[in-house]
Amino acid sequence: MAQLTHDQELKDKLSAPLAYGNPNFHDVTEAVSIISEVKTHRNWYIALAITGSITGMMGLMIAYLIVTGVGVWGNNAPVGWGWDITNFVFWIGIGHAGTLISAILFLFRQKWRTSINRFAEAMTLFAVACAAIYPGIHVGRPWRAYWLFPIPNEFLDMWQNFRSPLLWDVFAVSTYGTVSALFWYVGLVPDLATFRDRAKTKARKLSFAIASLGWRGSATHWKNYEKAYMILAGLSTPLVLSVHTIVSFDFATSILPGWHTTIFPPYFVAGAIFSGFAMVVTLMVIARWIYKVEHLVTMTHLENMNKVILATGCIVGYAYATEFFIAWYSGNPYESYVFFVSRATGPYWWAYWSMVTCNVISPQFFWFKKLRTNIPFMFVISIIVNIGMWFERFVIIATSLHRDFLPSSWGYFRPTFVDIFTFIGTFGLFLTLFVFFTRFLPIIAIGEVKGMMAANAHEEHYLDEAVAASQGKEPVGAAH
Amino acid sequence: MSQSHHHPVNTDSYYIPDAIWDRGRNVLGAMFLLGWGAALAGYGQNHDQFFQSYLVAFFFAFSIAIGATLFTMIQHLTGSAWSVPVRRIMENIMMSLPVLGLLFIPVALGLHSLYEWSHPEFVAKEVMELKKGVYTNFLNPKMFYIRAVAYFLIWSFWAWKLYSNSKSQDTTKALGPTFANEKWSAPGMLLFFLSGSLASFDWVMSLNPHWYSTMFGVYCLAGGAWGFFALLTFIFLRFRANGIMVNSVTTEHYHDLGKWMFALTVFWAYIAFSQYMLIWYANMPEETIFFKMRRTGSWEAMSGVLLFGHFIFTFLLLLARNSKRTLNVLRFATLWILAMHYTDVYWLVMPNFHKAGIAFSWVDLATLSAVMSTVGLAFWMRLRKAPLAPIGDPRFKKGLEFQNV
Amino acid sequence: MAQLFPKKIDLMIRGVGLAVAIGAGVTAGGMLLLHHPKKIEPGYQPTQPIAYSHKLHAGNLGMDCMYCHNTVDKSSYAAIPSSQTCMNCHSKVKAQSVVLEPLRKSYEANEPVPWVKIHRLPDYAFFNHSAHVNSGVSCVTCHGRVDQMIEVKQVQPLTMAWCLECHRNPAAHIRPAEFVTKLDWKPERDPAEIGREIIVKKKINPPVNCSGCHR
Amino acid sequence: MADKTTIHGMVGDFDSPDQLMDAIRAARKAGYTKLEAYTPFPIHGIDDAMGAKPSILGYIVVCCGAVGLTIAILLQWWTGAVAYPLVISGKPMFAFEFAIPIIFELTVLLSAFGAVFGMFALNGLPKLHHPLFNYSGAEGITDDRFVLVIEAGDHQFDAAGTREFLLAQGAAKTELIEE
Repeated sequence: MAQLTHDQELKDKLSAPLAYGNPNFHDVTEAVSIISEVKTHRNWYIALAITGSITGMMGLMIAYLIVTGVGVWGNNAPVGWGWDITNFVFWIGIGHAGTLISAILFLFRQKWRTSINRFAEAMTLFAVACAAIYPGIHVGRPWRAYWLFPIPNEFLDMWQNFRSPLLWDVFAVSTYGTVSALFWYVGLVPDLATFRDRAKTKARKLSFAIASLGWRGSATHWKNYEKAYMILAGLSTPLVLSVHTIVSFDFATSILPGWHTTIFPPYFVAGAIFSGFAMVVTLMVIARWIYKVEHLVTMTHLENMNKVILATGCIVGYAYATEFFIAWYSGNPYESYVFFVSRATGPYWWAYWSMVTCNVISPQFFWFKKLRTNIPFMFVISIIVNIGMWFERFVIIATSLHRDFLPSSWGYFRPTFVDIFTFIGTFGLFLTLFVFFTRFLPIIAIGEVKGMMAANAHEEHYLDEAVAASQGKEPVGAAH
Repeated sequence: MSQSHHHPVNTDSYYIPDAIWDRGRNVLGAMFLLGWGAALAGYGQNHDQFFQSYLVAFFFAFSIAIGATLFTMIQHLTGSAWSVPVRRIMENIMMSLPVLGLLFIPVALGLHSLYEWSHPEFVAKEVMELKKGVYTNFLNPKMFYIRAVAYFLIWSFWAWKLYSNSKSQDTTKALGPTFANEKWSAPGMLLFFLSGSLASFDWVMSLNPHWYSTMFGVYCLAGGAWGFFALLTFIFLRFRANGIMVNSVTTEHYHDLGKWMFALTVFWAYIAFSQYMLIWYANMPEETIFFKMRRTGSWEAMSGVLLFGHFIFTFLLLLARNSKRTLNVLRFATLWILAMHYTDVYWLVMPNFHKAGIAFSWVDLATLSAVMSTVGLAFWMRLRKAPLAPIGDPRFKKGLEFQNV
Repeated sequence: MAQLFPKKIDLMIRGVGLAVAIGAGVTAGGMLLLHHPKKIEPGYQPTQPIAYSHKLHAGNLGMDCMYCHNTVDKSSYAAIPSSQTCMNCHSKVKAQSVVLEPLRKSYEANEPVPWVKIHRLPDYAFFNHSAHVNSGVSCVTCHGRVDQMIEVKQVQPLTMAWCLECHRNPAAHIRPAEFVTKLDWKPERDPAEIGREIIVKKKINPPVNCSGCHR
Repeated sequence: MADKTTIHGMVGDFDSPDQLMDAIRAARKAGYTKLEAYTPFPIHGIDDAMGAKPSILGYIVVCCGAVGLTIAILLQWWTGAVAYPLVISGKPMFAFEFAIPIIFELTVLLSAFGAVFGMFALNGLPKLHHPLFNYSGAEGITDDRFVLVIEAGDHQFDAAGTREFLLAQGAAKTELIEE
């Protein structure tokens, strides 16, 4: 018996378990579907009431902003970009983890993605929705926000400036939102069909029947579906890189010290993945506990996500270090000033060092297996990382802007209550959307988990053989 | 599960036949003698030209070796199975790093022919107050040597550790070294990324001591990884032509190697384009000088070759699934990529010396042959000392039967 | 499992989809045609506090525009005449007219007549009257035949694209400075040719970059 | 058979993917050509077993991507250099450097449209009414059942014989479903 447990441990170490309790296909359907099928719990209404009222508060703030004007924000000269752009970049960044899990890990054949990709993709969509609010209200006249899109506007008879990174952003973010939504929907269709087939009430049956478009799961369906999924993953991978790359261009194409640096594109992408994974961990820890899917979203998933957080945290640290080094190496007094004075020791030192502590130092704890498999600990770290990543955007924006080239135009940014409550309100929107998502849709990709189980069962014998060989034995039934 | 895949019986031997080994040694030995002979003649003719050509050849070999190390560590970290049959050769290329430490000596000797900042009179002319501190503390011969020694010590140690762990499994089939290599790889990635970037700042970026780009390290590593995958694939295609490991490394593996070459084609283009675009867009003279130099005279043509050859052509060549599974196409692609990677390194280094335009020299070929044959001979020696694949790796069997979906 | 929908449902869905697509296309096309900037009539014609006729003064009586708008060639702003300017004549002519009651009141109280501004540019667009007038851009180019208007209305869109049309290709709109206020000027040669000569002579180079107007 | 037109085919309902795969291979060996399999998740190798041709979706996507690329180039060139030329910080009216981001985004966007809507089109979705839904156990297909349908259009189809054949392959249940 002891030998068996030891062998199992070695096998788990070679290929960590992605589901506990050896569930069969029906168990998976049952575990995921039941979440949406049970009678709505009282707590759900309470959660909705809380998140809904926070969203409502955001609505009030935005209404106040539109009626009064952007002067209600703390933006000033020289800090013309304040919390609006900070929060925009913050939310867009959060979204990146969803695409990373659904697309990039798919291309890398990382099977552990299957239990969490649906959830992470939903997060992408909701985060993009939160982000998209900011450019809309930042333009000052939101009723003219459609001027951002390539339509010749009716009053000025002019076209957008396609040479501006801000317009690239419009294309990147709206393409990203659209493609993520399509990717998410394509993945949902087979699971919506599952919900349709299990539905007890007429209303539920009809709505899922329409939403699943009559999916039958025929071999032809799956053939085209898998091809489409592969192509979408192949498209989304460069797309997700391009989005934060283009967001970084908003800064890096300028000549402002601290913004104009060539490492910005990959550094922003890594930072986005970093914060996004942290957000997935935060939400997943709660969701797997509430919805009792710990056997499908296992410690392996959480640990792998923490490893990604550690890796991307190190990349972000690498970028900070490179920027600092080059600022010194270049001998350029303006670059040196931004990094050594404005950021590290200037009036925003507290923001800068919060950023470094949260982003570079805190993930280092994940080098230890004990800590990266400790649920309360990872929960706390994931939140700290997100605070740090918010600070990163704030530091980049505020420290570079607050010292203009003339000392007469130096300034300091202070958020107003509108800034603060709008930002809190976006969390309300984000969570409200999640509350709806977890109530009505399959939060785990049922079909994909089954596919993964079938493939894994097929590979079990490799592990047996390897463990047996390491002990100098021939495995049982080694006739393969 | 009875979804049995019907494989041909794997009769591969994982040891290199003596006849083939002898032939390889003869070819590499001849290259070695000819290359070093010619290179020394080149040195006699023109010191400066020799060192410049040598730096190109050295950096080409170095970037491939560090690319091999990074990817070996990534395979350990992700516990990937598909790459196990080809991993020993990866490790073997990685083990070029200690040899490259020796091959660095001519670069160190040629300091004054290569780096302006090594001349006190150049430093004395510096007008930027802050830059003077950089020369005192960083860009000077002493610190340059210290750093180089530190890099090679770290790299050689890490490479040896990963390699010997892997080799120890060949007979014992123990699982411990697999777990150990996973542990070594995580900090290794961080360390190699940092030191690799710093080394590319030292050896190439500082050729123009006033130019800087934070992306430069990533650029060099991306190109190196690209060249590495081409070399790895090329080696296996040569093996295949000689009947080595034909059943172990199948179309499925070549398909994946092709995907990596394709992915890195795109990644390099992404990095190169971002660096170029940001500098082009901001249009600041101290930065644009880099591209201005490379758009002067015939260098502009070479920039065009890189744009079309390094990216567009390779992208289109490897885009289709079939081209990655057609070994003749792949063979052409590997040679093409290696040529383009060499062009890239040449393009990074040479415009600093030949400002008017491209000035090819026969010494370029001689030094390339000298460096590559030295690294190659060491590779070839190690080839006989261990099996050609990590046959004791727990994921080896799974890797053999790997199939693309 | 029973069928949830009748057999014809799939045909219906496709039909509805097609109809929606065609409808959307037609709507978009229609909006683009009807809403095109060139189709928008400017025509802003507010009621002024005094029923002043430009046709009578500038047209029939032949008064020069610059008699009242006397700063247009000196300042970036075009002056609206003060009540004093009007009273130069109207203290004698039609001195008792009921229509002119607000004018006399304003004159006595030393307060301006609240004329309603018609040609308004946004704050972020900088426009210099004197630069245009001195280059030889006639009043008529932007304001139309004011000498034929009883009540003035806006006749040009004054959009950015409209400004730029002329800034990019000014020759046809440039005339000798002495004819700037002659709204019915008829050149004996091709006006563009005359314009080109003046452009060369005066070195006129209208800005087409952003900061030309958005300073 | 007179009622052949109103019959869609014979369902064989299997417990596991392996049984289904074996049944498909056997059916093809037995000469059946008009087969369709229905499964809760994609099964590796099923296309080979059924002798299905690879999906043509890739070509559709490439065409859509090319359209996106063309639109992006034309849009930026026409608006920037023809319809509305404006000097902005000394940049050319049109240059590939700044055109790349939008070229990339539109290419990806249209390719993604091609992939998603192309997939739905190739699969004939939406299709809310289908003979399969007449099968009494159709709900199981999206759960844990693996179904093979031998269609009535097959020249070898014969209700009784085909049922025998499917049972012989280990089908847990068979059923004749109507059109």
